[in-house]
Amino acid sequence: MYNYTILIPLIPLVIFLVTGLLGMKWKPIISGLLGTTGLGISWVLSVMTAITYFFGSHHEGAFETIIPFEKLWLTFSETLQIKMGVLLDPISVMMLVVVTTISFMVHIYSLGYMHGEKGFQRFYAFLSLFTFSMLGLVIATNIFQMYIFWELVGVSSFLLIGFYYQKPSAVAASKKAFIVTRFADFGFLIGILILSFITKTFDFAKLTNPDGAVFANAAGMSFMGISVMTWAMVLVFMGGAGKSAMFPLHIWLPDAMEGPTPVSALIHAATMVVAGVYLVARLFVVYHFQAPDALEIIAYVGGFTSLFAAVIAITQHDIKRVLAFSTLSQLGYMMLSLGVSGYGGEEGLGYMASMFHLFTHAMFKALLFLAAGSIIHAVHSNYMYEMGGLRKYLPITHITFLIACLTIAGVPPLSGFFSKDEILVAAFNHNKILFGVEFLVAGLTAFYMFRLYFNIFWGKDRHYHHTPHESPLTMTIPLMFLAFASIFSGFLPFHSMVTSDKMHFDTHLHLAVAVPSVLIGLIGIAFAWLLYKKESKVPEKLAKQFGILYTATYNKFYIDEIYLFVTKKIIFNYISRPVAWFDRHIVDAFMVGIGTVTEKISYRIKGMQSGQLQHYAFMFVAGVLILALVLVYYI
Amino acid sequence: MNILTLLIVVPVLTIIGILFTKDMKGARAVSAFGMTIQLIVAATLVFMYLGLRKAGVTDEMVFISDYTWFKSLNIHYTTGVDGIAVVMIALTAIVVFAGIFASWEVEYLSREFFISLILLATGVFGFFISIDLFTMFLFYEVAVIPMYLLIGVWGSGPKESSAMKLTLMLMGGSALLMVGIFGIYFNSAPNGGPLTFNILEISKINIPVEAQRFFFPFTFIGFGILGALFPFHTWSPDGHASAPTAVSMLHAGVLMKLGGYGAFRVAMFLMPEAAHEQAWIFIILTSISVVYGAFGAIWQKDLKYINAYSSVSHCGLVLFALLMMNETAMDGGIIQMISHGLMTALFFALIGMIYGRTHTRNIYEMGGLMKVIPVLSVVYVIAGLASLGLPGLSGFVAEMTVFVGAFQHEDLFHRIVTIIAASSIVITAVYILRVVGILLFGPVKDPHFEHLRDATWFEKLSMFTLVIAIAGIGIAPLWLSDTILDSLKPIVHKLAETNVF
Amino acid sequence: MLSYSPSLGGGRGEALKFGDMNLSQFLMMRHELLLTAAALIILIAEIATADSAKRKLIPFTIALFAMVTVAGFFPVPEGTLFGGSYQSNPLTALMKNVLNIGVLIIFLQAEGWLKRPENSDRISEYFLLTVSTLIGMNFMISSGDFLMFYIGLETATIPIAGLAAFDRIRSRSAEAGIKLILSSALSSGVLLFGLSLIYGVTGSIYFTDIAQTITSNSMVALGFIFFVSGMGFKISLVPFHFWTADVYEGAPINVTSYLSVISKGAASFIFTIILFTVFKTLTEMWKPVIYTLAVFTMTVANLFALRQQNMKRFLAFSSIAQAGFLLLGILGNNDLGMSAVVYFVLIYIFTNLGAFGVVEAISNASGVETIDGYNGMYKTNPKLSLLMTLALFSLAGIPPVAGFFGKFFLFTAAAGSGYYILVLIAVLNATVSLYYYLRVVRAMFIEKSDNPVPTFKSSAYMRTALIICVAGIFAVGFASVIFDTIREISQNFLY
Amino acid sequence: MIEGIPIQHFLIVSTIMFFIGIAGFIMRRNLITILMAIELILNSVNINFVIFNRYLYPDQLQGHFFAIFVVGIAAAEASVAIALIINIYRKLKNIDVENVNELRY
Repeated sequence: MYNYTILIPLIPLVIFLVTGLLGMKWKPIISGLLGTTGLGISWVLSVMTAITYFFGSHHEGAFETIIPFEKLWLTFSETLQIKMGVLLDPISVMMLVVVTTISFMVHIYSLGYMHGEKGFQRFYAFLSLFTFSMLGLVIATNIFQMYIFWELVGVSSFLLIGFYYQKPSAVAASKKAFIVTRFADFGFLIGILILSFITKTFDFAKLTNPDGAVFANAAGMSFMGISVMTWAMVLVFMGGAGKSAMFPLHIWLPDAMEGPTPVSALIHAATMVVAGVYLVARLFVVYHFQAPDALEIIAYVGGFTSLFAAVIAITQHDIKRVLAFSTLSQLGYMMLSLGVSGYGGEEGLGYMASMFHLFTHAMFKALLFLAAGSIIHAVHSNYMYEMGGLRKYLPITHITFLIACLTIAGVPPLSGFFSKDEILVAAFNHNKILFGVEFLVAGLTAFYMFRLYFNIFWGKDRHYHHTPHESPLTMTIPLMFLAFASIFSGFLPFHSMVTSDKMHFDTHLHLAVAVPSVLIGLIGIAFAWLLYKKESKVPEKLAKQFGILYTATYNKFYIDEIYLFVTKKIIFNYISRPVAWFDRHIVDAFMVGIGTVTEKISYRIKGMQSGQLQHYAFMFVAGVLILALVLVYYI
Repeated sequence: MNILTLLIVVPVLTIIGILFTKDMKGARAVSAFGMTIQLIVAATLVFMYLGLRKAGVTDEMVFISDYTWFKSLNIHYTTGVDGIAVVMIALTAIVVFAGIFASWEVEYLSREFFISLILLATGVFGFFISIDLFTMFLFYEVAVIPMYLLIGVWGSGPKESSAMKLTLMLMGGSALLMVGIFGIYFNSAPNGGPLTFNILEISKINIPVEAQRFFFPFTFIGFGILGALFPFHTWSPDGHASAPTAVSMLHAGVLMKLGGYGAFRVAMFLMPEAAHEQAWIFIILTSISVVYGAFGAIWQKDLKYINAYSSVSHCGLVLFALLMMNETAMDGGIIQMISHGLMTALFFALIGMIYGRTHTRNIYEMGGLMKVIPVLSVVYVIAGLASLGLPGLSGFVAEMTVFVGAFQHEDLFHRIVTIIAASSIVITAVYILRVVGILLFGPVKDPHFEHLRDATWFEKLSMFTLVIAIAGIGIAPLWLSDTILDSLKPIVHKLAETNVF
Repeated sequence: MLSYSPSLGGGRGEALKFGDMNLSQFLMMRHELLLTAAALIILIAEIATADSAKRKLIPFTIALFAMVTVAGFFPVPEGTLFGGSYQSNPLTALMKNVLNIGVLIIFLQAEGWLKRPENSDRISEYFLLTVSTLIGMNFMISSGDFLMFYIGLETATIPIAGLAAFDRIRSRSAEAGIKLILSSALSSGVLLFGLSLIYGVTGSIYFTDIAQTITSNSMVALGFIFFVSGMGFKISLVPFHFWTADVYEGAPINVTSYLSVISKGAASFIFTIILFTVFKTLTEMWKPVIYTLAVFTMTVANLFALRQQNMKRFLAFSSIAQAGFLLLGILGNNDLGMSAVVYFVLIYIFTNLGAFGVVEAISNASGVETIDGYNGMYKTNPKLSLLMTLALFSLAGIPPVAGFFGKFFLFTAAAGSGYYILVLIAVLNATVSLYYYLRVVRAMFIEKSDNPVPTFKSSAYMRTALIICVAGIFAVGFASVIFDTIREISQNFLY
Repeated sequence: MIEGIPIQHFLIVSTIMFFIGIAGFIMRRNLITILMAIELILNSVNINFVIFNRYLYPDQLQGHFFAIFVVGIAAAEASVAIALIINIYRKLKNIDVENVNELRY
C-alpha cells in the first residue's frame, strides 16, 4: 500500500536532472515553479504516508517496519550487498514529513528571496538534488545506502554553500564544510567496515534487531583494549558528529552561513544537520545493547556542545551566526537526550524526546532562519548593530520571529517547551550533571535569542539607505505556516508515535523539572530585556569586564585557528611538501641518477680506446690473461 | 574472422588508411571513423560476451582462437577473453575514441600523430586479447614504444628527457618482465611434455614453488612499474606532464592498466604460492603509494602533475586491491581500473582543453573559469567528484568495493592497511577541492580569460562520452561487477586453494 | 655426422679416399666454385672492358652475383671432401646463402660509392676482393678441420685489409687498413698457437677426431683460451674488440658494413659450430669463458656507444654489443642456441645493412656522418628516416620488427640453460642500448635544425637494397617458417 | 728421435719465441719491426706443430702440413701488410706506429 512512497525521493531527482540539463534554456522562474510544484507533490505524498502510517490502520502494539520497495544495486559478496530501497518506520516517516515540509517551504520562500539572482535555475536544481539525497538518506534500508546518500547530502550542501562561487569566503566555507564532514565520514566508513566485518550484513532490519544475533562473533573481540563494537559505534558516531556539527567537528557550520539564507534554513538548521541525530537514533538499538560506552560518550559530547555553542552564541554579532550556534546547541540537546535514553517504555523517554525536539526544532529553527532571511533581505546586512527598531517596518516578520524566539526559549504552551521539557526530564532521570548543564543552557538560550530579538526589532533604528519594507507574500507565507507549526506541533502525541521500541507509553508533565526550566527561560529573557531593550552601554561594559574571556568567546575559542594550523601548516608544509620534495629529489633523482652514472662511466672509460695499436695489443693480451684467470677460477 | 582478431585488424587498417591521406583533415577523419568502428566492435563484443554467459557458457575464456606461430617453440597466437578482458577492451575503445576527438586539432605532423596513437592502441588491444604470453609481451612492447615519439615530438615542456625517462623505465620494467616470462615458460612443464606460453594451460599445472619464489618478483615488479608501483612511479608525473592530451589520456587511462591487468593475470594467477608469500611486501608498497601519491598531489601547482600523482594513488589502490586476493577486493580493483581509466582520461582531456585556451597549467595563474567556460568547468567538477569517490559516479563504486572487500580479510594486518589506504579518500577530497576552488571558483584572475571560447562540438563529444561512461558505472554498477565477479571466480579459486596461510 | 674419422696421410689409410673422389662430389662445393667462377669472370670482364666503360662492370657484376646467389639456393648434396677437411650440409649451405644475400645487398649499396671518379678505375678490384673474402668465408664455414678453417679465415681476412684501405685519398682509410691487418695478424698468431697446443694434446686437426679424443687438462685449457681470443678478435668481443671501432670508422662505409655483417656473421657461425662440435665435451670449460665475454662485451660496448657522435663508430659499438647478445645463444649450447644464432645473423644482416645503407646514402649525398648532422632529417627525407628508425628499433629489439624475435630467441636459448641472471643483464643492456638508438631517432624526428640534410633521391640500386632490407626486417620476424626451418636444420646437424 | 734433445727444450724455445713476439708487437714502435714480431709468433707456432708431430704422432703429417700452410699464409699476410705500411708511409712520411692514431675514442 506504500508503493507510491518511492515517488517521494524520485520526483526531486527527476526535477534535478531536468533542470540541471535543460534549465539554462528556460526562463528562470519556470524551473522555480517546477521545483516548487514537484516538491509540493512529494510533500503531500509524505504527509499522506505519515497519516496512513500513524493513524490509518488502527494497530495494536508496536509500529511495524515496512519495506515497500527494495532493489539490488551492487553485490560485494553473497552476504554483503547494497540495496536501494524505502524503509518506513516511525522515525523515517517523521523525517519524511520534516524534510519535505521544510524543503517545500524553502522552495516557496526562495521564489521571492532568490528572485533575480544569477543562477536561479542552478539554485533550484541544487535544492532538488539536496532534497532527493536527504530523502534517500532518511528512507535508507541499509547502512550503506545511508552512507551513499550521506555523501550526496554532503556534496549538495557543498554546492549550495558555494552557491556564490565568485565570493572567495563562500568557496572557502564550502570547501571547509565538505572536507570536515568528509573527514568525519571517513570514521563513519571505517565504522561501517567494522560492522560489516562482524555482522556480514548492512541491513538495518538485521542490525537493529534487539536480540543482537548478528553481533554474536563480536564477543570478546577487542582492539587496543576497547571492545570492537565500541570502536565501531564510536566511529559511526564520528560520522554523525560531523554532519550534526558536534564539538569538535562543529567548525564548518558557522561558516556554512555563507550560503544563501534559505539554504541555511533548509540544510544547516532543519534537515541535514539532524542527519547525525537520525543516524544515532536509527542505530539506537545497536548502541544501547552492543556499545553502551559509546552512548555515554554521545551524551557527554552532546551536553558539552550545547553549552559551548550557547556561550559563543551570546557574543556573536552576525545574526545568522547566532542562529547557527543556537542550532549547534539545540543539536547538542538532541544528541544528549539520545545519549541518556534507555530502551523501551518510560526508559526510552530520551529517545522519544530527542525525536520530538528534532521535529519542533526543525520547525522553529527554519522559521528563525527564514525570518532572518527576510530581515537581511530588507536591510542588506547580517550584523545586528546595523539593525534596530525594525518592528514597525516588518510586522509579519516581527511577529513570527517573536513566536520562534518564545518557542526556542521554551515558553509554554509553545512546542519548544514540551520537547525541551521531555529532554530535561530524561537527563534528570539519568544524569544530574548533564541535567545541570542543560538547565543552564536553557537560560542561556533564552538570553541570546532575545538579545537577538531586541537588537533587531527594538532599540532605536539605524538610518537605512532605503527604508526597509516587508517581504513579498512568497516569503511571508512560509513564515506564517512555520509559525503555526511551531506553536502547535507541541501537541502531537509523540510518545505514542516515535518511541525507542515503537510502543506507546504515557508521559506526563514533571512540574519539578518544568517549572524551574520555564523560570530560567524567563530570567534569561528578562536579562536580555534589561540589557538590549533600550540602547545602553551596559553590554560593552560587561564585555570589558570579562575582557580576555569575552574575546576568546567572540573568536569561538580559536578552534578554527587550531584547525587552520593543523591543516595549512602541518599537512601542507610538514607532510605534503616533504613528500613532494622526497619524490622529486630522492626517488626520482635515484632513477635519473642511474642514467647519469652510466653516462659518467662511459666518459671515464673512453681512454681505453686510445687509438694506439699497441695499447690494443696490450689489452688483447690482458684479455687473454683474464680469461685464463676465469678458467683457473672455474676449474 | 574471430571478433577478437577484428579488434587488431581494424586499427591496423585504420593506420593503413591514414597513410593514404594527405592532410590533417583526412587523417583525423579516417582515424575517427576507424575508432568509431572499433568502439562498435568493442560494444558488440561486450554484448556477445554477456549473451554467451547468459546462455550458460561457463568456460574460463571465450572466443578462443588459436594459430600456431612458431611451431618449434610452441609459440601460438592465441586469443580469448573473459569478463575482465572484455571490460578492459571496452574501456580502451572508449578512451581511444575520446582521445581521437580530444586531439582533433593537432596540426603538426598530424598523420604521424594519429598513426602512432592508433599503433599504441593496437598494442593495448592486442595485449588484452592475448592468452599466449609471447604475443602478450609483444603487444605490450608495441604499446610502450610509440609513447617515445608521441611525447618527444608532440609533447610540451622538457619533452625529450621525460620521454626518454618514461621509455627507459618502462623498458627496464619489461626487462624484468621478460625474465619472468622465461621463468614461467621453462617451468611450464615440470613433469615432462612440451613447454608452453599459454596462460590457460600453465594455470592448470603448478609451477614449482622455488621457481615461483624467484620469478614472481620479476614478473610483478615488471608489470608494477607500468602500474606506477612505488617507488618505480617517477616516470609517470614527468611523462604525463610532457605528453600531449590524447597521449596522457591513453597512457594514464589505458596503458597503466596493462600493469595492473598483467600483474594479476600473469604474475598472481600463474604463481599463486609466491604471490601469497610475498604479497605483504607489495601490499605495504602499494598502500604507501596510495597515501603518498595523494599527499604528493596536494603540493603540486601544475594541473597535470596533480593528476599524475593522483593516478599514482589510484593505481596504487588497484594493485593494493588485487593483492588482497579475495573476490570482492579484486573485483573492486578491476572496477577501479575501469573507473580510474575513464576519469583520469576525462581529467587529462579537460586539462588539455583548458591548457589550449589559457596556455598555462599553473593553477595559480588561473581562476574563476566557471564564469568564462562553464561547460568545461562543470565537467571538471564532475571529474573531480568522481575521483574523490562521490556516489553516483564510478569512483565510489570502485573504492567501496575495494575497501569492503579488503576489510573482510581475516588477517588484522590487512584490515589495518585497508584503513590506511581508505584514509586517502579524505586527502583526495583535499587536493581535488583545492584545485577546483583555485581553478574554477573565485573571481576571474586574468582579464585575458574573460573571452575564452567554451567547449567545441568535438570536445563535447570527447568529454561526454567519458562522462556518460563514468555516470553509467556509478549509477548502475551491478552488471559490471557481476561480469567481473564471474570471471574472477576461477582465479580466486586457484589463489585460494594454494593459500599457504 | 661423418661416416668415418679421416686423417690426412696418417696410417689409417683414409688417404685412399682421394681415389674414389669423383667430379660429382665436387658439386658439394657449389658455392665456392660458383664464387670462384664469378671472380674469374669479373677478372676477364675487367680486361675486356675499355677504361671508359668500366662503370658497366657494376650492373654486370651485380647481375652475375645475383645469379650466384640464386644458384646457391638449390639443394646441395651432403657429405665431406678432401678426407673430411671440407664438409657440406644444409646448415652450412644455409649460412652461405645468408651471406650471399648480404653481399648482394652490399653490392647494390656500393654502386653510388663506386661511381665516384676516384674509384672509377678500381671497380673490379672492389668486387674481386670482396668475392675472394667471401670464398674464404665459405671455406671457413664448411671447414672440417682446423687447417681448412685457418686457411679460410685468413683468406677472408687479408683482402678485407685491402678493402679497408680502399680510399686512397683518405689517410683514415689507410690507418684502418694497417690497424686491421696488424692486429688480425697478431690475433691469428695467438689463435694458431692455441691450435698448435690442441694439436699437441689430441694429435689431430680434424674436428671429429678432436671431439672424440679431447679431454680437459691445463694445456687444452690454454689452447682453448688462445683459440677463443683469436675468434673473439674476429667477432670483436670485448676485450679483443679495440680494432673494431677504428677500422669501422676509417674504412669506406660499404666495407664497414661488410665487416660488421658478413665477416662477423661467418666468424660467429663457425665459432658456434666449433664450440658445439669440437669442444662439446668441454662445455664446463667454455661456458664460464663465454659467460664472462658476453657480460663484458654487452656492457662495455654499450658504455662506449653511449657517447659516440660519428654514425659509423656508433654502429660499430652497437654491432659489438650485438655480438655480445649473440653469445647468449651460444651459451644455450643446444639446437635452439644454434638456430637462434643463425636466425639472429640473418636478421642482423637485413637490419644492420638497412642502417648502414641509410648512412651510406646520406654520406654519399651530403657527406654527413654525425648524429647531430641528422637533426630534423624527418622533415627533409622522411622515407630514409623511417627506414633508419625501423632498423634501429630492430637493433634494439623492439617489436614488431624482426630484431625483437632474434633477441627473444637468443635469450630464450640462454634462459633455457638456466642463465636467467645473464638474461637479465642482457635485457637491461638492451634497455641501455635503446637509449642510444633513440638518440638517433630523436635527432631525426624531434630535434630542429637550421641546415638539415637536404632532400635527395638515392639511386635505384640503393633503393632496391633498402627495400630488400625493409622487407627482410619485417618478413623474417613474422614468417615463423624461417625460424622453424632453421631450427629443423640445426637439429639435424647437431643430432 | 733427434738424439739427446727432449721435446721440452723445443717447446720452451717456441714458447719463448711466442712471448718475445708478443712483447715485440707491444713495444716496438716501428711498423716493420712489429711485422717481424708477428713472424716470430707464427714461427713459434710452426715449431710447435712440427715438434708435436715429430715427437708425439710420428705416424702422420698433419702438423707438418699445417706448418707449411702457416708459412705460406704468413707470407701473404706480410706482403699485404707491407703494402699497407708503404701506404701509411705515403701519408705520414714515417712508419712510427705512435702516429697511427688519428682514429680514436
